[in-house]
Amino acid sequence: MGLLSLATFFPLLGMVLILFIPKKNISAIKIVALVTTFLSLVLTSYMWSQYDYSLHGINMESQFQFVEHFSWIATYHIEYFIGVDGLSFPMVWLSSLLSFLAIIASWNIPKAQKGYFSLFLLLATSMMGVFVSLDFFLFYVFWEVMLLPMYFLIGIWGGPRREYAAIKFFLYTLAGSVLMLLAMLAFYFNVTDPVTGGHTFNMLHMFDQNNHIGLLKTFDGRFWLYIALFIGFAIKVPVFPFHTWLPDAHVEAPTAISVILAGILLKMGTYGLIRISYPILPDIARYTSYALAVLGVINILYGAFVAMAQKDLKKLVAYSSVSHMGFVMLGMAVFTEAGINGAVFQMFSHGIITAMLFLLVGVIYDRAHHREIDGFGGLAVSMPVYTGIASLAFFAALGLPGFTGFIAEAMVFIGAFPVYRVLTIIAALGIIITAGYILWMVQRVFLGKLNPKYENIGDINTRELSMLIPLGILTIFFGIYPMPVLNMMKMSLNYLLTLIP
Amino acid sequence: MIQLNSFLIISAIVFSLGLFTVIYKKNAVGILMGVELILNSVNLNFIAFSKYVDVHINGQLVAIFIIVLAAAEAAIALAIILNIYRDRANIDVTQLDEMKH
Amino acid sequence: MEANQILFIAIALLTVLSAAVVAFSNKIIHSAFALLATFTGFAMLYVYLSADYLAVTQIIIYVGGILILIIFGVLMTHKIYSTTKKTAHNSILVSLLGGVLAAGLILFIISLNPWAANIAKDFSPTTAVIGKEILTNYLLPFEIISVLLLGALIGAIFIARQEDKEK
Amino acid sequence: MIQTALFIWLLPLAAFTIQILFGKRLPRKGDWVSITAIGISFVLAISLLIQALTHYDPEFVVTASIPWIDLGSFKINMGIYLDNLAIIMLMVVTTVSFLVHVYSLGYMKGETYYNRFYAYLSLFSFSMLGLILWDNLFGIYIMWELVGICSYLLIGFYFEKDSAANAGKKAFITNRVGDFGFLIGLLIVFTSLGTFNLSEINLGVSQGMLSGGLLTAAGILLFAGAIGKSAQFPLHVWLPDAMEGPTPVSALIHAATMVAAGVYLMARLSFMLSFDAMLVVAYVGGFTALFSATIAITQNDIKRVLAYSTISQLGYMIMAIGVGAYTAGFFHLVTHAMFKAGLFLASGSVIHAVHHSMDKIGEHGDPNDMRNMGGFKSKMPITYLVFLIFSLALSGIPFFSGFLSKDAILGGSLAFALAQHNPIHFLLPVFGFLAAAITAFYMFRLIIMTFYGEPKKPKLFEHIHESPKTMTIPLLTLAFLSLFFVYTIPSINPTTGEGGWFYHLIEKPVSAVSTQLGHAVYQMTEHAEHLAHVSGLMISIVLALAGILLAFAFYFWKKIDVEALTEKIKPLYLLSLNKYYIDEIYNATVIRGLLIWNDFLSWFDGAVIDGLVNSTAWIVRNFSVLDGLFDTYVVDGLVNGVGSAVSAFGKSLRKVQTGQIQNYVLGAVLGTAIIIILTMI
Repeated sequence: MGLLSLATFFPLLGMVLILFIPKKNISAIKIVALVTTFLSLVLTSYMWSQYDYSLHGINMESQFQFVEHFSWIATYHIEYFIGVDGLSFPMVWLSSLLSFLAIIASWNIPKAQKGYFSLFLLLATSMMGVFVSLDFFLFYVFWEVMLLPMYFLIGIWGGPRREYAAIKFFLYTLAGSVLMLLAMLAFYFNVTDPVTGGHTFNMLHMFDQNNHIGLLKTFDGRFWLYIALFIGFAIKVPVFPFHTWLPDAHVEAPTAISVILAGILLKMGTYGLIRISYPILPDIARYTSYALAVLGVINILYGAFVAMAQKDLKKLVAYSSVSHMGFVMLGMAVFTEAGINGAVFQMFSHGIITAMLFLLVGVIYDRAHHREIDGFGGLAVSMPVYTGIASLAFFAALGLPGFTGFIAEAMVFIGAFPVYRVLTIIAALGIIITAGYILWMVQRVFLGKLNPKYENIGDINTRELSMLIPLGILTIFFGIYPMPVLNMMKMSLNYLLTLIP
Repeated sequence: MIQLNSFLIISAIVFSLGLFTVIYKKNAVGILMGVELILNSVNLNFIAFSKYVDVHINGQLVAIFIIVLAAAEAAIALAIILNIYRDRANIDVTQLDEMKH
Repeated sequence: MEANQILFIAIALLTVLSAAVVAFSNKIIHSAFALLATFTGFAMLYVYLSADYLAVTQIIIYVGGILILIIFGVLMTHKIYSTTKKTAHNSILVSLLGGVLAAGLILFIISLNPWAANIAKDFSPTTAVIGKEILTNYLLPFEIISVLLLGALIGAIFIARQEDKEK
Repeated sequence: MIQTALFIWLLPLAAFTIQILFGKRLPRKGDWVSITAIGISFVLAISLLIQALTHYDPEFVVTASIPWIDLGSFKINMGIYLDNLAIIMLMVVTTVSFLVHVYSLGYMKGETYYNRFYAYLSLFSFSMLGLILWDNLFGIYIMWELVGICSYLLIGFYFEKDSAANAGKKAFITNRVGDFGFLIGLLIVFTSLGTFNLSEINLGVSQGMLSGGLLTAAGILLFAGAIGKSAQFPLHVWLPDAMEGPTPVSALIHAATMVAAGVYLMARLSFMLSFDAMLVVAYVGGFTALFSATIAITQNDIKRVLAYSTISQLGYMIMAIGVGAYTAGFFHLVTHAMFKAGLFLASGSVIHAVHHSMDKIGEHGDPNDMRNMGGFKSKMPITYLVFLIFSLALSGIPFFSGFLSKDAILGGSLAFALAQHNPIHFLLPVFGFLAAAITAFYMFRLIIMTFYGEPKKPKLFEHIHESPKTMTIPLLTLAFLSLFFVYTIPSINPTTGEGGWFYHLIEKPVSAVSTQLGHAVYQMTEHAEHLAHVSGLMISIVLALAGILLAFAFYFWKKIDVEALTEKIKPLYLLSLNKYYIDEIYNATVIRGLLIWNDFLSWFDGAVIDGLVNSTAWIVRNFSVLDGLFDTYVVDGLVNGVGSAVSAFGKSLRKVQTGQIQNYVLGAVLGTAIIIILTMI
């Protein structure tokens, strides 16, 4: 039971423990949940200290770290094969951090705490699993397992239209994962395992082009498989036409769940593309790069424009996520060092920033029980500390220098400009519109006359602060000196670029 | 000499007359008579064949059995007819149709 | 051969016509008596077929037994007023159809008869042979028929009894 | 050297962090923390200046850099680039910032968020100093945006007032539009030269790696950043609204430092400006100078007048850079920083006094409005004196610093026009001289309306009194710095700054573009320059005096009836009063257009895409309903049909059982007959 498996399955252990605790004993349940996610975080942090920055580990098992490789279902060549490298480790660490913070955020969940926390821990494990698994089948299992708790968490503990949102989310992602299943099977049958000669689910074998036979040899076959995989991942990102589930899911999900949904789940789409689609079908990746760049730019502008028109604060933040994920797509599509490193760094930084944003929205929602932007006003007077933290988070989302957001966006621009000049200029327009909708929202919510209703609204309490401070520190620290994370990423990603023709 | 066919013709005619009587007569006893005619024509056939074709006289033996049977049958039939008559004061076969659908 | 031939034809005509009377007469009593003529006709035919024992049994059982029964039946079952009221028979056409159809078929089959040209064997008394046959080859049918007769008798008595029904 | 520069830079940041975290709990709300920090920086800056003066070498440069982001082929190093230009800018920023900090002690006393004000001031100083010190464009861009956010925070300081919050937002977004241009320019430079470092860029451009149309585009786009920050023509709308912020802020940010950042950037990048780019810069500068001067004439709010005058003066500096008068432009930046900051602080003390007296008499009016002032000369002697000095400097009257720098610019533009074979370029000096005249006119209109004549509101007038010491001392120091000899120390000649230390230290850098093209952008013969300079001198003095006389005629001696004149040129007057309706145009087109577009997209998102998703769900649901119907009627129907057919058939068969036994016999006979016939055939 290696370190990585321990970290991944610790929350699951927590879940099992919780199932034994009687329903009424709520505090015990919370403590167990908190401890297990905290230990998982400690483990991943310890792993970060042990991390060897020289290994790139994209397609060579030796180059991966904390590898565990056992045969799971021998008859179908399915292996329990997990490991991390520069691409996945930042996200693993981030998901353990956000799970821990989300547990604190869901401290006063009104009903069915036992069900909530056990489902949450299941979600935490499956999230981690997606980022660590290197066997396509295992990846798919974790991918699907993640869906189930999300559905219930939104469906039961959500807002007024929760059923609609939950079902829409579930069916949308499921449709995507069906396509992914097809692609997985196609790969399974069209890749020969160099060792045994039979089929294989092992991703690393899939990456090796000369293991490809049959369908994977023809251009059309490869193209349509790429498209199928792309749609499966695109729904998760979400890419422009497939994004309508996101605002509904976010608006209806409880605070902690939107933190996880926006912080981690959105990154799985782009992570999947980089981890699976790029190495297996590099020529197609190159072939469709312009389309991906265009979609990215659309995402940026479309997300920003629609965000500006939103009345609901959480929907605004949701659309801002769509816009920021657009940067990731643009960065990914250009295959330059600055671009792809910028994209993955943006995934990491957006995870932190959007988590802060949703926690902030949660804070107001707990107090005012509504999220209309125009319903607030002049909160800066009655909630000074909260306004301070909120403006810090919103400026980070704005892409202000000194925060990780800026570094990521700048790198994406620098990477994308030489390749698609006009697209980057159009994308750069995004920073103006982002500034527009964020500042307009800040003005309507925080500045101006104090809304008499919120005269004595309590300022942010220590519990909420304990969640926001670490994230704030992370954003600023990595904003000023991003190298610890970038060092890790650049080894893997620069090596990945050598694979793309 | 008298050929077999003539006997067959006679029994055929009497057989059809017997059959005709069974269908034609409404009176139960009439039907009984018809049946008797049929049986007799059959006997005639048997005996004719035992005379002209059969080396042995099996035909006549069967005829004997038929005659015995005919007697028994007539007795039973008349007993039934009497009962019906006692019940319904007439023995018109067309009215004995309780076995209708 | 003429005398024999003529006699045979006469006997044949007697049986057939009396059978026709049985069939077509409206009064049941007339047909009962016509039946007597038919049975005796058959007996005579059996003589032609050298079936002497049978001719006699025919006369005894049919004429002596069955005919009497039928006549009793006729007399006991019809009241004066009942026979005149309803037509005593079904539609003649349908019945004729049945009879003519049967006759046609049988005559057609007879025409195919391969043994038409056989000549008759000479006369020989058959009673002894019959007696031997009954007690040897036909012993089983003989026993069965006797049991059957017994059953029939008991049945007839049982069905026709009068007294305990009233009780 | 580098350590001192680092200290100067990081001290305000330290003050900011302390202030933000513990501001409330510190004694006197921690204002002393910021003041000491900026004070030390001020002293260090002076020491740097002294060192530069001792070196007295125009080529004096000290740099140091450390790797920041290193992604294999893509590297960004961060470092300090300290040359005379930077040292003087440091000097300017720290002095004005220090004086504003001291001034705010008095002005901001008793404000609710007193500590937060000082925190923002320190943050601003930090980012402004950073902008000066960084050695690469990427770093400058970072500081550029930080300065923008500080101006947002400071403008929106009285955030309870919607107008202030709006002004802050407007400022930031307009700056962001400028930054967009800056970013694209930055990207062009990086993609073609592979580096952000200024000296490497200089090298790259001179080697011709970035040339022709792309170079011009890069130059213009980087200038777009300057337009946004220094409030030049298209993006100037935010500066007048920025007056919503407290006056010390306006003085520091919107007069001296931040708005000068654009000019500083252009100065830094003048080596890479191709000729066309220079032309664009010159014309934008010139036009802005004249354009905003015309608006300033009709404004009634003191701070609005000063704001438009700032835009006009910035136009001058940008034009100077554009026409190649590099040293003159930068010189004007320095002098302007001093007297414009002074002007704002002086107007601040006037407003402060009016505000207090209004509180006393319980009248609610706009303290900035000049119309209810008048005759303050007797009540506020020091403020009046200082105000007079600054106005004279600004109008370009000899013996004052403004004259030296503005005259140099006008001379430069004249020389530029003369050197060009195309007469159209004479437009630039015409812009310049006209603006100079109008500047003099509106400055003295302001002085007359506030200080001379009889008080328009006697009740208000009684309670006016001189501002406290903490406010007047900075004013006096700034007044001293506006005198001419401060800048021409070695030579006393009041007519030109040539002999001064300033002209010696600041040399026009060799233009990389010219070396690349193999010929100087334009030759300026010695004689032509001298001629232009002398004639420029004469014209500017005449025009300034004319402006002043006109102002007195209009407002003091009331020779010309002002109301009648405004009636006659009513449309022109209204046009100028309402700032050529530019704000309204922007709102109508850009902002409302954007909002409509957003609502459309949001509707599109909801109706069309969601509609698609929901309609597929609807179709599937209805299909299943149809499927159900088909199932019950067709399939079941079939089964039931068979059943009923059989029973119907059975019923018809029943009739055969008539009960007539004879029929059955007949049936049997017919049956056998048929069978026999069939076998026979």
